[in-house]
Amino acid sequence: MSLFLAKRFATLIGTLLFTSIVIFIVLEILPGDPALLILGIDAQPGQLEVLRQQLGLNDPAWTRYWHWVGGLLTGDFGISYAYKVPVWELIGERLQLTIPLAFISMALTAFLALVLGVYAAANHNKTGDVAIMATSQVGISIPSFWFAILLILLFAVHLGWVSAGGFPGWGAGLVPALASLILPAISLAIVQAAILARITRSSVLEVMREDFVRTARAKGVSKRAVLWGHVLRNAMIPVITVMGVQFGNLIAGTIVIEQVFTLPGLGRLMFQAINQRDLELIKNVVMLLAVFVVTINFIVDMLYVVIDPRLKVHDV
Amino acid sequence: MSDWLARAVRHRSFMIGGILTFVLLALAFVSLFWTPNNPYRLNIRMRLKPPSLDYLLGTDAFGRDVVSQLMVGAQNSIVVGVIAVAIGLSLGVSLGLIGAARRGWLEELIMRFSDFTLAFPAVLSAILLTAIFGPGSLNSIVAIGIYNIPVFARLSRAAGNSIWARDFVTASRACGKGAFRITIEHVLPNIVPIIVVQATIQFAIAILAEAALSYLGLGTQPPTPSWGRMLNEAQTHVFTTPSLAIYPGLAIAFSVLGLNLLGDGLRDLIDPKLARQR
Amino acid sequence: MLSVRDLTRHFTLPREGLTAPPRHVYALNGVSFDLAAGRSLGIVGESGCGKSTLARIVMALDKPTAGRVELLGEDIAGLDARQLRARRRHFQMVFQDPYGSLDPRQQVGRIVGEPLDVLEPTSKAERRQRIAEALASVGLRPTDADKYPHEFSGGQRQRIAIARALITRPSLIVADEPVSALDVSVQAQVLNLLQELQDRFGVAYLFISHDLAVVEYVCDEVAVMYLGRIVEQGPTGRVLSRPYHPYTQALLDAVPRAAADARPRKVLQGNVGSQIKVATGCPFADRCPRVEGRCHDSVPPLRVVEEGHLAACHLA
Amino acid sequence: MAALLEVEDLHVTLETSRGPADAVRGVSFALERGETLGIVGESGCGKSMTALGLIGLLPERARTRGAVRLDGRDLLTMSEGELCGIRGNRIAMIFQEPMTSLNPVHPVGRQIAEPLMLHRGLNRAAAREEALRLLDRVGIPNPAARIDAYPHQMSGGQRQRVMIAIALSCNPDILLADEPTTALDVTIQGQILDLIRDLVDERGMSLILISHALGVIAENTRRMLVMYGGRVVESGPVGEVFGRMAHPYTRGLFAAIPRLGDGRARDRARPLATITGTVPELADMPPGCAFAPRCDLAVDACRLAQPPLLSIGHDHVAACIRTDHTVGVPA
Repeated sequence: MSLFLAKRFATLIGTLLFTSIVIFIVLEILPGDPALLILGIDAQPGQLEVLRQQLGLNDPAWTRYWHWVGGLLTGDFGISYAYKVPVWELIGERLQLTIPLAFISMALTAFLALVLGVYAAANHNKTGDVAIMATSQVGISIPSFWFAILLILLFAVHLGWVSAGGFPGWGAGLVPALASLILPAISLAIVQAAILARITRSSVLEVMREDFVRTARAKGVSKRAVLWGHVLRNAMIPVITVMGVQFGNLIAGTIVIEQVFTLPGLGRLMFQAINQRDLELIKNVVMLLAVFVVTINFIVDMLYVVIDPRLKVHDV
Repeated sequence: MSDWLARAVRHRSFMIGGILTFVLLALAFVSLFWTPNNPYRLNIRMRLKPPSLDYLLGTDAFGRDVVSQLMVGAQNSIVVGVIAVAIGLSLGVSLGLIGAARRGWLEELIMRFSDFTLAFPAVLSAILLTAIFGPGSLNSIVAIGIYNIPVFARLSRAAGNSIWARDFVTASRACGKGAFRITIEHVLPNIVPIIVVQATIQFAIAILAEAALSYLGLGTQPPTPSWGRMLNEAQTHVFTTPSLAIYPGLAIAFSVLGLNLLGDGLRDLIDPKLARQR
Repeated sequence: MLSVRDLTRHFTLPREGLTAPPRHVYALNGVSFDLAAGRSLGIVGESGCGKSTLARIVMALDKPTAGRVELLGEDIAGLDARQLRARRRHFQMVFQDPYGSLDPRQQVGRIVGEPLDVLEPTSKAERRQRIAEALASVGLRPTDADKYPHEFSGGQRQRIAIARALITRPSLIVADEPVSALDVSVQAQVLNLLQELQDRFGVAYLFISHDLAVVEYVCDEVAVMYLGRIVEQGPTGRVLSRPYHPYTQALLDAVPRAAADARPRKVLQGNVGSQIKVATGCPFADRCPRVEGRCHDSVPPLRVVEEGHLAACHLA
Repeated sequence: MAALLEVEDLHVTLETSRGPADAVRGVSFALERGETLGIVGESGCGKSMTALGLIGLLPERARTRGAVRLDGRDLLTMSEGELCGIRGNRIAMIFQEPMTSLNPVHPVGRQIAEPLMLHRGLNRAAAREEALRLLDRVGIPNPAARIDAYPHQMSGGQRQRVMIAIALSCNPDILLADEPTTALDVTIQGQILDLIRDLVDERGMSLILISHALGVIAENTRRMLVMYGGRVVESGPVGEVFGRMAHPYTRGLFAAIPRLGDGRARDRARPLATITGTVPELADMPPGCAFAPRCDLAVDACRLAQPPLLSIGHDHVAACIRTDHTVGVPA
C-alpha cells in the first residue's frame, strides 16, 4: 500500500472518530436531557427516570460514548425507542431499498454525465455542446424533489405507466421492485448528472489544452484517438473527486426523494425517527450515512492511485 | 471600466442571469409593501380555484392566493440564502485565509475540518439540528450556513495559497509587512472576484436546500409562505390540481438558474482566460 | 558591507514511508563571501545549485540552518522581527518574473511606495514626491503612478520593480534573474539601467543569474555555485577568461556563441547531481572530465589560486 | 528538383480577446532535403505560430492562408486524416517544455511506441523493441529499466531526450524543434543540441530549429530567418547574415546581447546598445515596416509601406529599404 493511501486511511479513521464524537455531542449532550427530549416537556418525573435508566443516561458521558461506539463495532446498534426493536433490524430492512436506489442513481449519473460531458467537450462550441450546456444549466437549477413531482405528474398521473409511489418489496419480484425505483433514481440522478457533465466537459477541455496533447497530435494521432487514449484518463481525476462528493449528496437526496415517492428507505426511516424523536435511531442512522460517505471518499482516493502513477511512487 | 461594461452587456448568460436575479429581488422587494391579495388569509370557499383576474394563478387548498404566496416566498428564499451565504463566507473565508497565511498544522487542521463538514450535506446536518432544536427557518439557515463554511474555506485557502506563492507577496515581506497586513492588502483583494462568483453559486444552492427542507417540513414553518412548503402542500392535490405543483417549482428553478448564470457570467467577465474554454 | 559566513540551509523532506528516516535537501552547504558597498557580485549556477535559497536567506525571508549573514556589521539572521523590520530599508529585492512580482490590483504608485509603508512612514506629500523620484530614476513618468501594472510591457514592469527596490535608497539590492524573463532587445535596456543606477546611488548588487555573459557585463566579481557550494570565485574578468574549476570551464563552454565559428565543444555528461545526498568528495566529481581518485575522498576547500581568485578543486 | 518543403506566403490569423490578430503575415521559405534552417526572433514574432502552422496544430480558431507544400502537396488544404499520416511520420516536432509535453499517466516506452504502431504498423512487442533501441540512441542510460518509467521519474533533460526519441521514431524527413533547450540548464542545453545535430547528420533529416537565442541558431543551423512582427525581415546563410547583418533589427538584436569576453566587461563608458521601445502587440501592428517605430534609420517611406525583401548578397535578403546604411557599416 502506498504512503498516500496509508495517510488517507488514517484520515478515514480519524474522520469517523470525529464524526461519532460530534454526533454524540449533538444528540446526547446538547439537548441537556435526552429523556426529556424524547418524552416531551409534560412527561412525568417517574417516566423520565425510567427512561434514563433504560437508556443508561445516568452514566457519565464518557461511558455512554464508549458503550455506543463499542456497540457499533460489535454490531450492536441499540434498541429503537419508538419501534422497540433492535435498530439494526430497522436499518437492515431499509437498506435493501436505499442502497440499490443510491447505486442505480449513481450509475445513471455517471453514465449520463460522462457521455454528455465528453461529447460536449469533443464538439466544443458546436451545436451539440451548446445544447448540452444549456440543458445542464437548467438541470442544475431545478430542485430534485420538484423534478420528482413533475415525473409523477407525467408518468403516473397523465400516462399512468407507473404508480405514484410506494415500494412492493423485492419479494414481489425483480421487475416490479425495480420499476418502482426508476422514477426516484432518475429524479436523483438528473441534477447530479447535470453538475457532473459540466465538470467532465471543462476537465476534458482543460486537459485538451495541455502540452502533452499537442505532443500526441504531433505524433499523428487523430483527434478522436487523442481524446480516448490521452485525454480521458487525465481528465478523470477531478471528475471522480466530484463523484465522491456527489455520492454524499445522493445519500442526503434519498431522504427527500423517498419522502416524495413514499418509499420505505433509510431516509424515510430517519425522517420518521425525527418526528418520533427516536434519538437512538437517529444517532445510528446518521453515523451509518457518515460511514457511507467517508468510505466512498476513501474509494475515490484509491481510484486516484490507479489513475495517476505520480501518487504511487512512494511505497511503504 | 467601460470596456468591462461593454463586455458585460454583450455577455449572454450574464445578462439573462442578471435579469432573472433582478426580477427575483424586485418581486421580493415589492411584496414587502404590496401583494395582489393577502397571502395569509384562509378562505375555504375559494379553495383550489383556477386562475382568474383576482387570482392570477389561482388559489391553493386553503384558498390562499398563489401569486401573493410566491412573492412573499421570494423574500423567504432571499433571506435564507443571504444569511446562509454570509455565515459561510465570513467564517469560511477567514479560516481559509488563516490557513493560507499560516500553513503547517493549523492549515492541516482547518482542511481536515472542512473535509469532515463537507461529508455532511446541508440536508443531513439540517435534519440533525431539527432533531434537537425542532424545525424552523433559523435552524435551516444555520445548517446551510455551516455547510457553506468549508466550501468557502477550501476555495479561499487554495486561492490564497496561489497568491502567497507570487513574488509580489515576497516583495511585500521584504518591505517588512506581516502576514496580517499582506493578507488584507494583497491576498484578499486578489481573491475577491472568485469569492463573489462562488457566493452567487452558493446562494443558488442555499435556495435549493431551503426549498428541500421546507418541503420536508423542517424549514420555514406555517403560516410563512415558502416555495418548498407550497410544493409539499401541492403534492396532495397533484391528481386534481397539478398546476399548484408547477408554479413554486418554476419560481425556484428560475431563481436558481438566474443566480447560476450570473455566477458563470461573472467568472467569464473576470477571467477572460476561463471564458474561452466555456 | 555584506558578509556571508558558512551559510548552510537544509530542508527536511516529507517522509517517504512510515519507517523510512526523514531525508533532507542540502540546499546550501557552507557558503561564504563578502560584498563591498557599491560593488556587484554575480552568483552563477544551474537549477538546484542553491542560488535562490541564498537570495532568500540574504533577504531574511528564510532562516539559515547555520551561518551568519552580516549586513552593515550586524547579523540579520539573529534579529527578531521588529529589529529586522528596522533594517529592511537597507536591502531590497528584484525578482525574475515581471508579471508575478507586481500586485495586479494595485496602482503603480502604491506598489512603488510599498516599502515606505512600514520602513519609512512619511507624509502623503513626501510619499508622492519619493514615488515620483523613484519612477523618474528608472525612466518612467510621474503620471505612471496612477496606472495599473497590466498597462505596461514586461520591460517597463521590471523598471517598476526596480523603482520599488530603490525607493528606500538601500545599500544592497538582491536581483534574482532580473532579466531572464525579458526579450533580448529589452534585456539590454534593463541591464544598462542597473549599471546607471549603481553609478548614481552607489547601491551594491547581489546579482543572481544563469547567464554568464550578463554577469560579466554587470558584475565586478562572480561566484560560481554547484550543489550548494561556491566552487570558484573572483574578479569577473579573470574567472571567466581563466577559469580554474572544471565546472566553470564547462559552463563557459556550454554557452552558444553568436559568432559563427563551428568549434567542437566539450559537452558535460550527466545531470546536476542530487541535492538529497551529501557527497563525501567533490560534489562535481560524478560529472568532472578530469576526475581523480582523491576527488571522491575529500571535499576540496575553496582556496586562493591567484590573487583574489579562489577555486575549490584539488587540481587547480 | 523542387524543395522538400516550400512555404509560400503563409498567413496565420488568431482569435484573441481583442479581435483577430495576424500572428504570421506572409512568410515564405524553402527547405531542401538535409538542410538545417534556424528561425530566430523575440516573443510574439510569429516563429512558433509558423511552426505550428506547418503541421496544422494551430489553436482551434486560427485561420491560415498561403501554401505549405511538402513534396509539392499542400498541407494547408489536406484533410485532417491525411495530415495525421504526415505528422509524426514525415514531419516530427519537439517542444519547449519537457516537463509538460509528455503524458503523465503513461510510461515513456508506450509514448515512444505509439507513433511506431500508428505509422509503421508495428505490433506492440515490435514497437517496444524499437522504442528500446531509440531510448538507447538518444542516450538514456539503462533503457531496459527506464522504458517503463513514468515521465515524473525523469529529469528535464531526460524527458527532452524522450521527446526526441518520439520525434525520431518514424524517421521523419523534417524535424521541427521549437525552443528545444530554453527550459533546460546550460550544461544540459549543450547535450540536447549536440544530440539533435548528430541525429540530423546521421539520418539526413532536415531541421527547422526555432530559438530566441542567436547563439543557438548560429551553432546549429546553416541557414536562418530573422522574424519580427510576423514577417521575415532577413534571411540567408548563417555566416552571411551574421557577417553583414543587413536589417537594423538583426543588428540591434545582435548588439543588445552581452557577449562573453568581448573585452567590454565593466566598461561603463560603453553601455550595451539597446533597441528603444518594446515589441509591438499583435493586434496593433503599425502599417509599413513593423520595426519602423523602434528603428533609428526609419524614414517616412518605411512607415507607409511594408518594404519588400531585397537581395543583399548570394541567397541573402532583407526587408529593408535603408540597407545602404547598414551593410558594411560596423555595428
